[in-house]
Amino acid sequence: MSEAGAVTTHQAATEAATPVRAGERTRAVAHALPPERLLDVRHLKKYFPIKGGFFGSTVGAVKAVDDVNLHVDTGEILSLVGESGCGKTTTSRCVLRAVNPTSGEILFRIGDDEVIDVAKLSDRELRPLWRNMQMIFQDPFGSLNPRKNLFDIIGEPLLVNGVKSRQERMDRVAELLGLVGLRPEYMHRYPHAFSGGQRQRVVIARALALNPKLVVADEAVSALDVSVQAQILNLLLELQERLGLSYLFVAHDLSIVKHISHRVAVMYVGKIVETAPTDPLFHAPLHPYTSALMAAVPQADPRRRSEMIRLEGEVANPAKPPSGCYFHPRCPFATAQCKAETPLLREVRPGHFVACHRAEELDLPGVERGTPSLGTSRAEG
Amino acid sequence: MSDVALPVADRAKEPSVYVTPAWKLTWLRFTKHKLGVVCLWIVVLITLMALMPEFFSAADPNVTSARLAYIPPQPVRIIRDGHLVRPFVYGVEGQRNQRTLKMEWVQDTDVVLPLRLFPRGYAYRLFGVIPTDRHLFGFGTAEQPVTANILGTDRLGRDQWSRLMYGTRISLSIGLVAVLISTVLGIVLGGISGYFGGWVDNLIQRLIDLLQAIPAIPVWLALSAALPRTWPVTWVYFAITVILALLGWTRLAREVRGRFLSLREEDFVTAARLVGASQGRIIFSHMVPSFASHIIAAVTLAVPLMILNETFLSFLGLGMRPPAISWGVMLQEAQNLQSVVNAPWLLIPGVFVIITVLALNILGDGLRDAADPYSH
Amino acid sequence: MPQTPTATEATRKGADRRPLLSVRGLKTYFELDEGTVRAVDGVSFDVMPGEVLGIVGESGCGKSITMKSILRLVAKPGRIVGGEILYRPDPVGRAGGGGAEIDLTKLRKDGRRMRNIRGGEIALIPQEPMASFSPLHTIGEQIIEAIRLHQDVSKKEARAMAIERLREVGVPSPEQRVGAYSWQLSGGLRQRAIIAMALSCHPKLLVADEPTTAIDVTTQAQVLALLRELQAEHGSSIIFITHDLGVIAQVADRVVVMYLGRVMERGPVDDIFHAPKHPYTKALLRSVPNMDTEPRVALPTVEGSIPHPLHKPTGCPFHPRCPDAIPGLCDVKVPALRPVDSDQPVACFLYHREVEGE
Amino acid sequence: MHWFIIKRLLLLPFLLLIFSIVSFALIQAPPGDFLTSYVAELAAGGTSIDQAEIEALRTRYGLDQPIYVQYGRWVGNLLRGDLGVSLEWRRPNSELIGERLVLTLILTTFSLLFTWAVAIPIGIFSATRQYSLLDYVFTILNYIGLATPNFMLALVLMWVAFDKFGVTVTGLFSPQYLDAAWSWARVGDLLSHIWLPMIVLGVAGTAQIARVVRANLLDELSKPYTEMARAKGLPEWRLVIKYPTRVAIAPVVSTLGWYFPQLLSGGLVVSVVMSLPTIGPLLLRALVGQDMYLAGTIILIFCMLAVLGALVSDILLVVLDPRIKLESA
Repeated sequence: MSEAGAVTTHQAATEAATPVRAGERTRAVAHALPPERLLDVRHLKKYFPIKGGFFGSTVGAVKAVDDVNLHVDTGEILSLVGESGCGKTTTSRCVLRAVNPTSGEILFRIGDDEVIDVAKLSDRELRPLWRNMQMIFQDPFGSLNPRKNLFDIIGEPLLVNGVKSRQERMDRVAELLGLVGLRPEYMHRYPHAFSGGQRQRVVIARALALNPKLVVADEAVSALDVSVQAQILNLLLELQERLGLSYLFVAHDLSIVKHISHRVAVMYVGKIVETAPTDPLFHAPLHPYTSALMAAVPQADPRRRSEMIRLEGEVANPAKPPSGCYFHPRCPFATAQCKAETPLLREVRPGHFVACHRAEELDLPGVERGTPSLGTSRAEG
Repeated sequence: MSDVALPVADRAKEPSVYVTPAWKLTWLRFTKHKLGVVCLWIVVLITLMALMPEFFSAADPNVTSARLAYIPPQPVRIIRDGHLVRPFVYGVEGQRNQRTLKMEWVQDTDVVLPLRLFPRGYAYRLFGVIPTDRHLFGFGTAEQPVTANILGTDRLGRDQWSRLMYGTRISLSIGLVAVLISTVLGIVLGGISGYFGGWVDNLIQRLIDLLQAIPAIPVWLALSAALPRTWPVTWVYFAITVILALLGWTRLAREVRGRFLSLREEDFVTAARLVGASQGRIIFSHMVPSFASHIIAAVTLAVPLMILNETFLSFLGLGMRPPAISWGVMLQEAQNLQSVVNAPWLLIPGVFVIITVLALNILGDGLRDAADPYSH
Repeated sequence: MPQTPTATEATRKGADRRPLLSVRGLKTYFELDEGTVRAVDGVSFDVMPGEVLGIVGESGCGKSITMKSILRLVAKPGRIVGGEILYRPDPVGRAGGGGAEIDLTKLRKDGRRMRNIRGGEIALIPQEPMASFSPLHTIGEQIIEAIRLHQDVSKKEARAMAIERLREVGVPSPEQRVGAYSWQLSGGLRQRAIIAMALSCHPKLLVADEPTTAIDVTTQAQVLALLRELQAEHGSSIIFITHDLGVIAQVADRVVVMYLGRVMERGPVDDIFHAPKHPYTKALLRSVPNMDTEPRVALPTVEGSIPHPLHKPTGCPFHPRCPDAIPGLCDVKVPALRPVDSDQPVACFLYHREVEGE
Repeated sequence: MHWFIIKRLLLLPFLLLIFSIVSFALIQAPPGDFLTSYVAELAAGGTSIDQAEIEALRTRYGLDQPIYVQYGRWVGNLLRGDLGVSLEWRRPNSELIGERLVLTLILTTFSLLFTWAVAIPIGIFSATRQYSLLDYVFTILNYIGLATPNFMLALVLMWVAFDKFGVTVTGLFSPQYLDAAWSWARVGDLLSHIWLPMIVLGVAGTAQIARVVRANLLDELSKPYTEMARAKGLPEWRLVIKYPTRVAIAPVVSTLGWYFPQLLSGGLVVSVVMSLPTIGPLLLRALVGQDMYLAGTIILIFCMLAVLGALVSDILLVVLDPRIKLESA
C-alpha cells in the first residue's frame, strides 16, 4: 500500500497546473493507483462528537471509523464484516459520501485515467461520483418511496442525470426490470404491491440505472427471509459477472460473506483487524477475533455440533475503547504488549494483512474443510 | 435468471390495487371511517353556508326592530292535527305583559305559515358578484311572504338564523385564514428547523419553547385590547386573524420539523440523494408529499382551535365587534345569566360552534389515522 | 383430529414416557377487517420431558403465534379456534397412571390456573430483551416479582434468589446489577437477565422465541451455550423457535418445520438435516449458504416469495413454489401430516395420499 | 440535582426578562395612555378635568417619560417587590392582585387535580377495553368536551341550575363570606362553591389528557415488556397498573407544561362568566381601561406561573422516569 502523503503532494502540484473545471483539483492522480484498483480508502476516520456537560459542548468522540485502509479492485467483491456497531456501515457510507468523513482519503477510479478523492469532493461534485458508485440498502421497505411507482423510482436516477425523454426512460426502466428478474409491466405498480425480495430487486435496478462501477451493498440480504436470500445473492453474483461490477459488501453473516466475496476485511470497534482473500481468511485466520467469530457461527449440521468456542465479554464501547489492542480484554492470547500497544495492520503473508502482535506465533483454527488446512504450509515466523 | 414466480396474491387479488397511488389508498382508508365521512359532509355544508350566507339566510341580519325582540324559535313542523303535511311553522303573537311590561310571545296555532323553497327576499349579490334575491327558504305564500324566525330573535329583534349564517362566514374564515398563516409560518420555520438543523434549529426551537410557555388568552386579550376602537371592521378582522396566527404556528412547526427529521433519516431519501437528486427535488418530490397528508390532518385539527379562540375573544368583547357578526359576537348577547334565563335560544350559536368544532376534530383525526394507519 | 403418529413416537421412546406438552391440531386465527388470517392452521407436535424441540420457519409461518397460543398470550383480534394443548405437569410415570392432563385451551386466559402455569411452569424467553423489561423498574424488581408470584417467599428471600439466578446465568456482580435498569445493561447481559427471570421459578418448559435474533453472533454463541448448560442442569424442556437453521441444528433434539401456519415435516434433528423429506425442507436447507458451499456459484433457490398471510394458496400452502407439485392434487387438497417409514411425519402427497381432515 | 433542572433554573431570570419586555410591550401597544382614556371616560360622564391636573398626574405616574425609562422603573420596582399602583383603582396592585391570585391558583390547582383524577382512569379504561361500548362513549364524550367552549358550558350549567333548581351558582363565596377574613368556615364555603367552576374549567383538559393517556397506554400495552409481565403470570389488572400505566402516565406529567398555561387562560374566561373573584375579570377590566401597570403585572405573573408549571413538570418527570437521569448525566 503506497503512502498517502505522496499522493497529496502530487495532487497539490496538479491542482496548480490545471485549475480548469470544478472537480479538476481532485482528479488526475491516476497513476497513484495501480491500474486494476477501483477504490482505495486510506486512513479513513469518522468521529461522531459526544455532546454533554453543562453547555452541551463536545466532551469526546465516538470513533466509529478509526483509521481504516481498504481497497477494491475492478470486478472484485470485498466484504466488510463485523458485529453491530463495529463501524462497517459508517465506513461504507463514507465511501459513498452519504456521510462526510472526518479525515482520510477515498481514491476512486472514475475513468480509465481519472482518479478522484471522494473525501475532498464538494457537494456539487458528488453527482458525477454517484453515477459511478451506487448503494443497495438493508431494509427493502424503507428504501423505496411508497408514494412513487417503479417507473418513478427506477427512472429517477435517469431523470436527474439528464434523460429527459419519457420514452427513453421507459425503455431503460423496462430493461432494468428485466435485468433484475421482474416483469417490465410492473413499472406502473407501487412498492406496496411487492414482497421483500421483489423490492430488493427494485432497489438493485435503481442502483444499476446509471451503470455504476462500484455498488455498496449494506446488509443487502439480511432483512430477507431465508428462502429469498439465496435468490438475491444469486442475482447479485450474476449481475456482477455480467456487468463487470465491483461490490463493497457490508455484512455480519459469515456464511454469506464466505459465499459471495473474493476478499474479506474484518472490522472490530472502528478498525480493520484482518483482511485477506476469502479462502485463506476462512481457513487460516490470523487474528484471534476472526477465528472466534467463525467459531461462533452455528453450523447448519447437527453432526457438527462443536462445543462452540465462546468469546467472553462483549464488543467494546467505541466511545470508551480499551487501551492497546481493542480486542485484548476478550482475547485468550492477550499479553502485556497487547494491553499497552495498538497493533498496526501489517502484511504477514502475501495479501493477508492483520493487526495482531502475535499473528506469527498463534495457530488459530479456521473453518474446517475436507482438504488439509493451510496450517501445514504456514510460514513459520 | 428467469422471471420470478408471481406471489399468489397477484392472482387472487385485483391487480388494480397495485397501481393505486398512495394518496388514493389513504382516501380509501378514510372512507371506511363512517363517522369521519359524516363529519366531512357536515364540514362541506358549513363551508357552503360560509360561502353564501345570503342565500341561506331568510332575513337581513342587520335589520333591527325592537318590537320583535326575543321571539322564541318557531320550529318547523310537518305534522298538523295528526296528519303529515308540507313543512310549516305556526305564527306567533306578541302581548305585552301589563305587570312586567315585557313582550310575551304566544304561539298561534291557527296561523299556519307554509315553508317555501327558493322564494324571493331581500336583494344581494351572490359571492359579491351575481345580483339575485333568491333565498333557500321562506314562509307564507308568494304573494304574501311572512317572516318567521326558526331560531328566534335577539334583543334587537334580529333573526338569529340569518345572523348565524353570516356569523359562520366570519368565524369559519377567521379560523381558516389564521390557520393558513400559521401553516405557512409553521411549515417554513419548521421546515428550516428540521431540514437544516444546527443553530438555526436551536434558535427556532427556543422561540417555540418561549411562545408555548406563554398563556395564550391573556396575550391575545392584551393584543386585541391594543386594537384602536376606531378601526373599521375589516381591519379588526385581519388584525384578529394575525393575532391568533402569531401564537398558533408553534404546534404545526413542531409537527413539520419532526416529520422532516424522521424523513431525513429514511433510506428512500438517502437513495434519492445518492442518485443525484437536487435538494429541491428531495424536499418537494420526496419529503413534502410524504407528510402532506399529515399536514392536512394537522391543519384540520388546528382550525377548530382557532374558531374556539375567536369565539373566546369576541365573547369577551375583545375580538370582532358589532356590527360585524361572528359566533362569538352573537354569544356576547348571552353573556350573563339573566339573558340566558330570559332567552335560552341565544345559546344556539354555541351549539353551532360545538358542531363545527366536533366535526372538524373528528374529520382531522380520521384523516390522520388514514394517513398513518400504523401510528397507534 | 386424531394424530396417531405421535402416539407411535411415544411408544418408541418407551411407554412410561409421555409428552410434557402435546399440541393437537391447534388453530389460531386472527379476524381482521380484510379477512381472516389463519396464522396457525392445524399444528400438532409433542414436547418430551427434558428435550429441546426446535420450531423453524420463515416469516409468517406461525411459529410465534404457536408459542403465544401455548402461553395463552394471543391478544385480540386473535383467537384459538380449534385443537388442544395438553399439558402434563407430571409426565413421568406409568402410562395412564401419570399426572393429570390439562388442556390449556380450555383454561380461562387470565384465570388463576393459567396464571400459575404461565411463568411458574411454562416460562417465556422473549425475542427482544431490551423491550421485554419495563424501563421504569429495575431488573431486580421484575425478577423478584416473578419469584413471589409463584413461590411463597419473603421479599428478602426473593431478592437473594434473584441474585442467585443472575449469578447462575453469568451476570457479573449480580448484587449490584439487581438494582440496575435494563437500559443500563449491555445487550448480552440483558439477555442473560431475561433468562434468569424465566428460570426464576424452575419451569418445566421454557418457550424461547427467537432468543438470539437480536444479538450478535459472538454473544449468541454465549447465550446458546448458557441455555444448553442450564438445560442439562435443570432438566427442563425447551421449545426453541427460530428462523436460523444453524441455530436449530446446534440446539434442537427434534425439529418441527413450519410454513404458512402448518407443519410441513417434523422429526429428529439428524433426520431433518440429513434426510429431509418435504420439498420445502429440502429447498430451505439447500438455499442457505454455509461454510462448505462452493463460493460464488448460484445457490439452488426456492422460487417465488412467501405469500401474504391473507392470501394463502389453496391446497398445500407450498405448492405454488414447489418444484414437485402434482397438478390437480397439491393445489386442491391439503396433505395430512403422516409418518413415512420412520418417526418423521411429512405433510406431502409425494409420500402418501392422505388428505387432511378425512 | 441534575444538570437538566439546574439549567432550567438558570434560564428563569432570562425568561423573566423576556416576559417583562413582552408584557410591557403589550400594554404599551394601545394608542394613548391611561389618562387619555380616563379623560375620555370623564368627558363622556359629563365632567371635565383641568389640563394642569392631567399633566400633574402624568408626571406623577411617569407617563411623560420615554418608554425605556418607564420600563426600567417598572421592572426596578418589580424586582424590589413593588408591584406598582393601579391607575384606575388608585390602590397598590399587590393589594388588588393578592387574594385574587390565591383564588386563581386554588381554582387552577383544583381543576388540574380534577382533570387528572378523571382523565387518567378514563384513559386507562378506554385503552384496556379498546373498542368496547364504553370506549366509544368516552371517545364521543371526549370529542364533545374538546369542542365545547368552557364559557358555553358555564352558561348552560348556570342556566340549568337556575331553571331547574332555582339556585344561582356564581362567585366563589356566599355573600356573608365575600369580604370576610380567612377562617375554616370561609374555606368550607369556598369548597362548596368551587366545584362547579372547577369542573367547567377542567372539562376540555380532561378530554385532551384522557386522549393522551389512552394513546400512550395503547402503545405501551403492545410492547414486549407488557407481554413478558403477562408471561410471568401476573394478573391482568395488576400488570396493567404496575407496568404500562406507569410508563404511559409519566409523560402526562409533562402535559403540565402546556396544560397549566391553558388552565390559567381558560380560567380567565370562566371567571368573567361566573363572576368569580379571581384575576381574570381584573385583567379584563385593566386591559379595557388601559390600566397599564396592573395589566402588565398580571400578564407577567401569568407568564411566570406558566414557566414555573413547566419547571415543576420537568422535575416530576425526572422523578418518575429514571431514564432521564441517564441522558442528562
